[in-house]
Amino acid sequence: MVDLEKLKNVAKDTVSREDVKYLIGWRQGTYGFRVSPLFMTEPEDADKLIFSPLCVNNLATYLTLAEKLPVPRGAEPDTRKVALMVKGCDSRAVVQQLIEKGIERESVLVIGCPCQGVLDLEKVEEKFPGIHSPVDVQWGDDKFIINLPDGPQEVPREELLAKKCLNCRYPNPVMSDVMLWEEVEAWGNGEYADVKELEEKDSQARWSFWQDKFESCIRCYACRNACPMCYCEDCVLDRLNPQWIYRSNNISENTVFHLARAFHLVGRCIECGECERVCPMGLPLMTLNRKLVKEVRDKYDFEPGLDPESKPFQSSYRPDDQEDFIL
Amino acid sequence: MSEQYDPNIVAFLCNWCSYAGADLAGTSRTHYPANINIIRVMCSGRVNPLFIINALQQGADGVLVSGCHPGDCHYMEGNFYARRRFGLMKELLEYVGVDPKRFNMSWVSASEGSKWKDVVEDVVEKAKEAGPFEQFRRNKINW
Amino acid sequence: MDSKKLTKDKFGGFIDLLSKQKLYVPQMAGETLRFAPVDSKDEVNLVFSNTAVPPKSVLFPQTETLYEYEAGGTEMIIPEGPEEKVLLGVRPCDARALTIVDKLFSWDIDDPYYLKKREATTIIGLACQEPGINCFCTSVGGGPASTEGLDLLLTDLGEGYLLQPLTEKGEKLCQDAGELLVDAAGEDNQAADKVHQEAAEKIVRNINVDGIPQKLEDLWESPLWKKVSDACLGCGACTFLCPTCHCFDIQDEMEGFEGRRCRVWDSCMFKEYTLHTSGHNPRPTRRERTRNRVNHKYSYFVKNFGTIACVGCGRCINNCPVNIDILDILSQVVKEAL
Amino acid sequence: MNNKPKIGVYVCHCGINIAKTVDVEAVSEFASRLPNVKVARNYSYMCSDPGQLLIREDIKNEGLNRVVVASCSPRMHEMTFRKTLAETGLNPYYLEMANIREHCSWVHEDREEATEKAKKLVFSAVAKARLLEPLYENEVEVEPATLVIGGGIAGIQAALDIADAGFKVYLVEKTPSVGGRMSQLDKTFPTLDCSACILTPKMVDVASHPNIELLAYSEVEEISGYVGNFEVKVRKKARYVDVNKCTGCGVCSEECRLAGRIPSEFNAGMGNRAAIYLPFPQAVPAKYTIDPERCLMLTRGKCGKGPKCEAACAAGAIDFNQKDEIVECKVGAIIVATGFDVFDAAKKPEYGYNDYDNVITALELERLVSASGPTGGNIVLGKGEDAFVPQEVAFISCVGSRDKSVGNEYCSRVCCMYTAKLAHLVKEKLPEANVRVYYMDVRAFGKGFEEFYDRVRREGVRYIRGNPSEIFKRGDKLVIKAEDTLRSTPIEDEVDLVVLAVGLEPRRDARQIIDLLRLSQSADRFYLEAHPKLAPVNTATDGVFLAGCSQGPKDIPDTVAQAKGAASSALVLLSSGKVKIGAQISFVNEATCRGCGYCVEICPYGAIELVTVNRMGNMVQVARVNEALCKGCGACSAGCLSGSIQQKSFMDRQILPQIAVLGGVK
Amino acid sequence: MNDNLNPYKPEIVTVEDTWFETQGDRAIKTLKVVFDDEEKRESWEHRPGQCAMIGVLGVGESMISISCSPTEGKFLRFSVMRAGKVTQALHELEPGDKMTVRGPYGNSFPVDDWKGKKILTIGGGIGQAPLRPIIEYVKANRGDYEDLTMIYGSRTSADLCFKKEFEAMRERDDVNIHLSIDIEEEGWPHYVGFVPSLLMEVNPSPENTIAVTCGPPVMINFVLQNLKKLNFADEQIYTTLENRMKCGFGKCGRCNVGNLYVCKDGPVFSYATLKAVPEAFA
Ligand SMILES: Cc1cc2nc3c(=O)[nH]c(=O)nc-3n(C[C@H](O)[C@H](O)[C@H](O)COP(=O)(O)OP(=O)(O)OC[C@H]3O[C@@H](n4cnc5c(N)ncnc54)[C@H](O)[C@@H]3O)c2cc1C
Ligand SMILES: Cc1cc2nc3c(=O)[nH]c(=O)nc-3n(C[C@H](O)[C@H](O)[C@H](O)COP(=O)(O)OP(=O)(O)OC[C@H]3O[C@@H](n4cnc5c(N)ncnc54)[C@H](O)[C@@H]3O)c2cc1C
Ligand code: SF4
Ligand code: SF4
Ligand code: SF4
Ligand code: SF4
Ligand code: SF4
Ligand code: SF4
Repeated sequence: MVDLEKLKNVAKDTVSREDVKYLIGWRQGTYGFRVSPLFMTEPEDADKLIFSPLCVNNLATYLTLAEKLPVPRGAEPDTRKVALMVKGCDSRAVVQQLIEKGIERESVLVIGCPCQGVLDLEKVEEKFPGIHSPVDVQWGDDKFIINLPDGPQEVPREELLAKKCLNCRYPNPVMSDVMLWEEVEAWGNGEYADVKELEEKDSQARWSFWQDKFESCIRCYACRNACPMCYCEDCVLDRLNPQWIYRSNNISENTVFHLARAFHLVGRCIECGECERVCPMGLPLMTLNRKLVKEVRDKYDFEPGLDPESKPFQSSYRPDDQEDFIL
Repeated sequence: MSEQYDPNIVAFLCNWCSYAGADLAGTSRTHYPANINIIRVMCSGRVNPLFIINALQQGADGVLVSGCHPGDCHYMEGNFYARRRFGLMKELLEYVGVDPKRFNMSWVSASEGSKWKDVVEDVVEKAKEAGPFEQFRRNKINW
Repeated sequence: MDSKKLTKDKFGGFIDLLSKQKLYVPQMAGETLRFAPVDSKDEVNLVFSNTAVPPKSVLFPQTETLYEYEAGGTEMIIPEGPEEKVLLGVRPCDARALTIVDKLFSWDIDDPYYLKKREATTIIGLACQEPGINCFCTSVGGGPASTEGLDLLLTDLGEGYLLQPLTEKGEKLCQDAGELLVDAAGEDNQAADKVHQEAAEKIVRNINVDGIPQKLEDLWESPLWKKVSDACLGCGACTFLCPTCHCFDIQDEMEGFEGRRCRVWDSCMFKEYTLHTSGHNPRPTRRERTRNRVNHKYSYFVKNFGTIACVGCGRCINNCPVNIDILDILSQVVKEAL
Repeated sequence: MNNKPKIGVYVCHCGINIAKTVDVEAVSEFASRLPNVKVARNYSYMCSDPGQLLIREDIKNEGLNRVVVASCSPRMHEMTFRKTLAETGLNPYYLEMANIREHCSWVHEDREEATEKAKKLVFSAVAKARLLEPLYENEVEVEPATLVIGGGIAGIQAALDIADAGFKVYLVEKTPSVGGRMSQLDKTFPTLDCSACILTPKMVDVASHPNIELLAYSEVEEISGYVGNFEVKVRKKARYVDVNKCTGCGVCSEECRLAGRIPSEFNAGMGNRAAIYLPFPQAVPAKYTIDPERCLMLTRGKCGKGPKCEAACAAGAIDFNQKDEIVECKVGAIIVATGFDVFDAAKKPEYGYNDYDNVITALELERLVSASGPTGGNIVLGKGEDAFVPQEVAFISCVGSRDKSVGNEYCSRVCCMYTAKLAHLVKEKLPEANVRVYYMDVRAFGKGFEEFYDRVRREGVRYIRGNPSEIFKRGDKLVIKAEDTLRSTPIEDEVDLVVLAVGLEPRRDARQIIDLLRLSQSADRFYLEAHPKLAPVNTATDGVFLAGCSQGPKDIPDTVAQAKGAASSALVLLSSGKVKIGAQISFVNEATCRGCGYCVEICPYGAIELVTVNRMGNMVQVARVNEALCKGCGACSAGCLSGSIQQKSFMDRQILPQIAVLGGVK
Repeated sequence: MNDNLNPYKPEIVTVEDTWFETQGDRAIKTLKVVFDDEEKRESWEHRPGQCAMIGVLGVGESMISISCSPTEGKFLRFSVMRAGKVTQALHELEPGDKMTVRGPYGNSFPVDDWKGKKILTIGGGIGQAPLRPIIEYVKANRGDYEDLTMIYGSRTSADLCFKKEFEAMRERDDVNIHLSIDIEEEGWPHYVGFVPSLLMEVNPSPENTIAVTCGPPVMINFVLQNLKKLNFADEQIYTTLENRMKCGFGKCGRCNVGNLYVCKDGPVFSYATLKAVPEAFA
């Protein structure tokens, strides 16, 4: 069970360490059910830390998001560690970043938080609209306890569970330096109802489904920026020479953007759901990514972000990879 | 689809097997449809999967990637990478509703001039069935 | 002109009238609500909450062709002038935003693309009754029934709408509507005032903007900026969806031999926005970019145009995936500066 | 690239080969209107002297800086036209070809269709040509020396050939002596010459050859560099015997407290040796070695009241303080001749190799029948009182070969014949014995093989077609359970001795060499050659060659032939003194590379490594291509997500315009 | 729409002459162009320090300083360093080719206000491009100004822009030229070292002098510091700024430093103005 005391103590000790730059955790947001990442540098800040069903953000994104500023001549680059709180899914992002050398093992200190599934923000805001003051939410047995201003409410877990959590198979961090509390039992079975449902439709219906979505994309690239696996210094999709896609917003460029991004995530997407969560236009991006997650898992017997020693999927092959599609 | 429709296919061929196989088809004067337009690369492993989407975007009605049979790659492993990449690219395209007939991959060796002809005929036939590609073709309609 | 009243049974007829021009109303596109042209009149429905994408997307489209040309040619063809349009159901805050954007687009040199569309467009507002939880229009000079930037304001009175014509365009529309409308009675006006007032009272969030421009200037080097931007993902959702954000990029796009130069939305939260080709970036981190965003709205714009470039629609707060809350930032600014 | 592209397009008629189906006039007219095209011409034979002259003149007079030739396949004439360009001083890689013959005029009939397609192909070539960049072929010097790894017959032969040609050879052998498996054999099929008699002189030659530096009892530890310039580190293991002092007299071995108590590897366990030993009498170098894993001094620090060997050695050669030594050398080529291991018969438990003393492997029998073996060539089993001479002898062939259940699908190629050889030798030594061979097929494909097989059968060796299913003991006898598949009758055969014709397997430590040289394995786990037919001694790594059984099972003649092949391949490199490095190779944009190492993993040639660079004060990892190793396949660039590694002449930005054109731009 | 009032629509110009100022990866090429439209050729006016959006249809546009003075004739000159996509395309142009120009944009050096003063220009690398018009302007109106001193440096002698012109100017005795390179080179007769140090070496008197500097950001920073050391008043110092730009007239955002827009309020700024803007030296 969540042990906030322990979390705070660990956090205090961690940020007091000389070799730690800061600790990234979650804190209550400015209103309603929102949370915000907390970059903690002082032990006093520990009181702001929370771990609750609201902590949906995958903080691993920040490991690769930090801009590397030019280091003035003579100065030494800051190589202190970043401490990071992770849920199961988040930890897979860290592992995958390690696999592809996006970060170095010595540069992170992973604080594992076994997780019982987080809330779907949209659903909970719809169920309890118009709440201004920050709301505290806790896990109960198979339910969420929502401490509204006018008293606690209990909601069955399935009703409000985030989409990514409905089928989670790795609620426990797969890698950590400190594990904060006991592991929980996984509940997912790895089947994706949304993907399946779409697969069963005919080609025409699938296209109209996606056309509708891709057309409404505003190409803000929030999905890419929030993705812990999209961290190229200079994304090919932004590049001018060669210019793979134009910046104009239309079905052609938008579709190619999404297909290219989805493809770049083959064997890398760890299903943290951040892209879909942050999309202001509500595109069901996980329904796209999970298709490939599923293919890679079922047909190529590979899952990313589990073993830091493993070979990246995209730079490996097996002589007996499927080839029934080849003429 | 109208009778007139003549599909336009962009093909990426590896230099050592498939391109040579297509050359052999030529030296043997094997006739096949003219809808196929070949881009030569050194190895099927060179074919960036984004080329496929790009070709569709830029007006191709069908795409073909062809390389050496497994184990015969001039560079030993290139076609294995290609196979993995395109297997998944095909799944992806199919999933978003692109007709799978538009995207094909083949193994054609330097000695398989007649197989090359068969592949071309097959691919052209399939593209004809699929009809002109419009779904995310980049054209002025979108401007 | 005095207020008019449109009973709901005449609503269809009113829509018919508006449809003589190209009519835009909030509609679902994909998963979200945005202004889109009406295909079928039955779709028109004004009960929605505010659109995710502000109506700037119609007047300042995300992609806009500046001119077309042929490769190697010297002719530049500018697209045909804009059609006459009506935007129905615009929220007062979004309409106010247009007046802010107007200032920029007519600053010294007129931007013909925007201004001509603006001129050809009639904007019909709908007074808010259910403000969103992060609305704070009343703090920045607006309100749920603000009329700035509108040609006509509608207030839903239940059995019908109260129409307040605000400009010549609005008056003309009312005249054209003729029979469909009746003169509003005194109690109608009072009812509308009540609706407006009730709505205003529902707004919870607020900020005292007095002195903020100066405070921002004083806090230029404050550690505050690092703190409030640490969590920012640089995703740009806050700016793409802001009704007053107006930055764009210009790009050349080719299709074979035919090309066009077009402008597309851009965002100061993107790192490429200020990146020089040499690799030098005057705003190298999210700290500088966040600081620029807030300063632009609450300081620079005030200096250059005498008005805050924020209308309090709350979109940036609603859409920020990491809860970076402009009101929270501003209140910290106020606190720090004390 | 400062210059505006000025392209010349040359459309070839190829007599009527192209002109018959393609309207070449129309194509060149079309080309002349394409962007950046300065001149477009058509001509009857572009590849002819006047054709080439046309191009050269235009380059000179029109200031062309790119050339597109629309003709036959680039596989045919790319070299020709590159030369044409080079002759005018223009970089040869400013050439692009459009294949309008093999891919157009010869395969399409309709003239209009073919013409349209030819136009498209030309346009595509023009689109790419305008973005071509000059490339340069580099040459690197070749270090005139070769490393041979493995001192079996393959390694010995290769080393001798190269040394005889006048180049330095470093021959590294893991065991204390060269000779390999062949030195363990008694006679060799089908000619039955004595193995030692033909091998020993070669071993001696190796040791005394002025160009060969023999590094026995040594292992390669590190190899870096690339073709022509490998840097090698060899660990010379401590023998604890000063080879300069040791005279090879052998008193030490006789005195050793462990004399006769350690199974001898050379005798395949059939005989014993001491802790200080010479593997076999003819060993080269003829120097003793102390087995560090057995010697009491070395394992326990104490040997009775003092090491007896040390006391016995008059030359004072024993040195317990000797240390491993690292020898470094630079070589231009490497030959891998590490040979094979025999199949571990214990993996077929049904044959009872571990359970019964009188089930032995063929290699053990080789030692038994050898005059230099533990029994002096007498076929005697058991020791002392239990010693007996077998009367009923059975061979079982294909043990560990052609057997999916043990993971070896391949045929070991030598077992049939050495079985025949050994059967013959048994017959020769024990004329009364009954010898039979259980077999699946007999493969006697080589020169003189079938004749030899025939002869052995005529000598009375019985061949029974059937795969024994089980061997068990009944009283003193071993019982072989099998089915004679020719007669479809079950057999229970009582015998005294079972000889398992074990197959050949890759070295158990093959991985070590793979990692050192980035070799690949074929499905049978032997080292993979570059091409099974046309480059059977080459590997994917330039400058590394294979010889002998390390590449796959083979007999001695084949081994020697391949060793000579490998030697001559290495000599081609060494004697030319230079290697050309391809120009169309990959390069990395270090500013955008994210250091993920995908390309490193992908490259089949190990041509890419991650290096740390200083990016504005931050140390970051980026990929770097070793130009000498890259073969220009481009697989890396398709795998790079950030598009940072690109293959010259096949860059994304050069291919995308081709796609655009072929995609349907009018 | 009235095309002539469309500020986004450029004019077509023809390249009359081109030459390379420097070679290498980041070569600098000068393009001399004239308007195709005769009316425009006559009516075009610009002042030293202004810039223009120049471009190639199908590729894009870039803001480039007009590197000639209006006194030189009815043409425009641009000196372009190859950096990215557009500048690459500009480098491919040859005499007779067409390109696009719109502008002029930005403010200018108040050269007329400076009459009667000593002029000191301090440039580095491609930064000499906006300074060149001042020199030409002063040369054309030589009698109106006092001393004209030019300090200019680059990494190596091969990276010096407008080298031939300097040689020619040396013949005149009314221009003082000080050149420098960063790294020692054989046969280099002039100063070796960074421009700010050369400035100290030259040690100009602030009296009745206007100092104008342009170059890489680091150089500008040090030059400003050194000018202060030499007792130049803020009002005597001018510089030009550079920021990413797309429109050129204050619409597209991005080029602002604080509330100032480089394209409208700049690119020329007096140090007095800039000092008040914290972002300028961030
Ligand atoms: C029982 C039996 C009987 C046979 N009878 C015949 C016959 O009658 N006629 C015939 O033609 N063929 C016969 N053969 C086949 C013959 O033995 C081979 O063809 C021959 O030995 C192959 O030689 P090689 O040099 O490739 O390998 P090997 O003889 O195995 O030599 C390899 C050498 O490399 C050394 N080595 C291995 N790894 C390393 C390393 N990492 N570093 C340094 N050194 C290393 C080993 O110590 C060894 O000395 C028989 C084989 C067997 C098993
Ligand atoms: C006022 C001013 C005057 C300038 N004068 C000159 C000059 O005289 N000579 C010269 O060589 N360069 C000058 N520059 C810089 C020049 O504009 C850039 O080098 C050029 O835009 C790079 O464009 P690109 O298309 O080649 O680069 P890309 O990287 O392909 O394109 C990026 C786009 O970003 C913008 N951009 C990138 N870097 C800059 C930058 N440093 N400044 C402005 N916009 C940028 C441009 O819009 C450009 O099209 C000047 C810049 C400014 C602001
Ligand atoms: S976040 Fe949503 S709207 Fe933005 S680019 Fe991604 S999918 Fe499109
Ligand atoms: S989309 Fe691809 S290139 Fe772009 S950031 Fe993601 S992984 Fe990198
Ligand atoms: S929406 Fe939030 S995370 Fe995204 S750029 Fe704006 S402030 Fe940053
Ligand atoms: S700054 Fe935020 S609240 Fe203000 S107008 Fe823009 S989106 Fe709305
Ligand atoms: S794959 Fe690309 S990004 Fe990754 S290391 Fe190689 S070159 Fe760099
Ligand atoms: S082109 Fe091929 S050989 Fe060269 S570095 Fe890339 S993967 Fe290796």
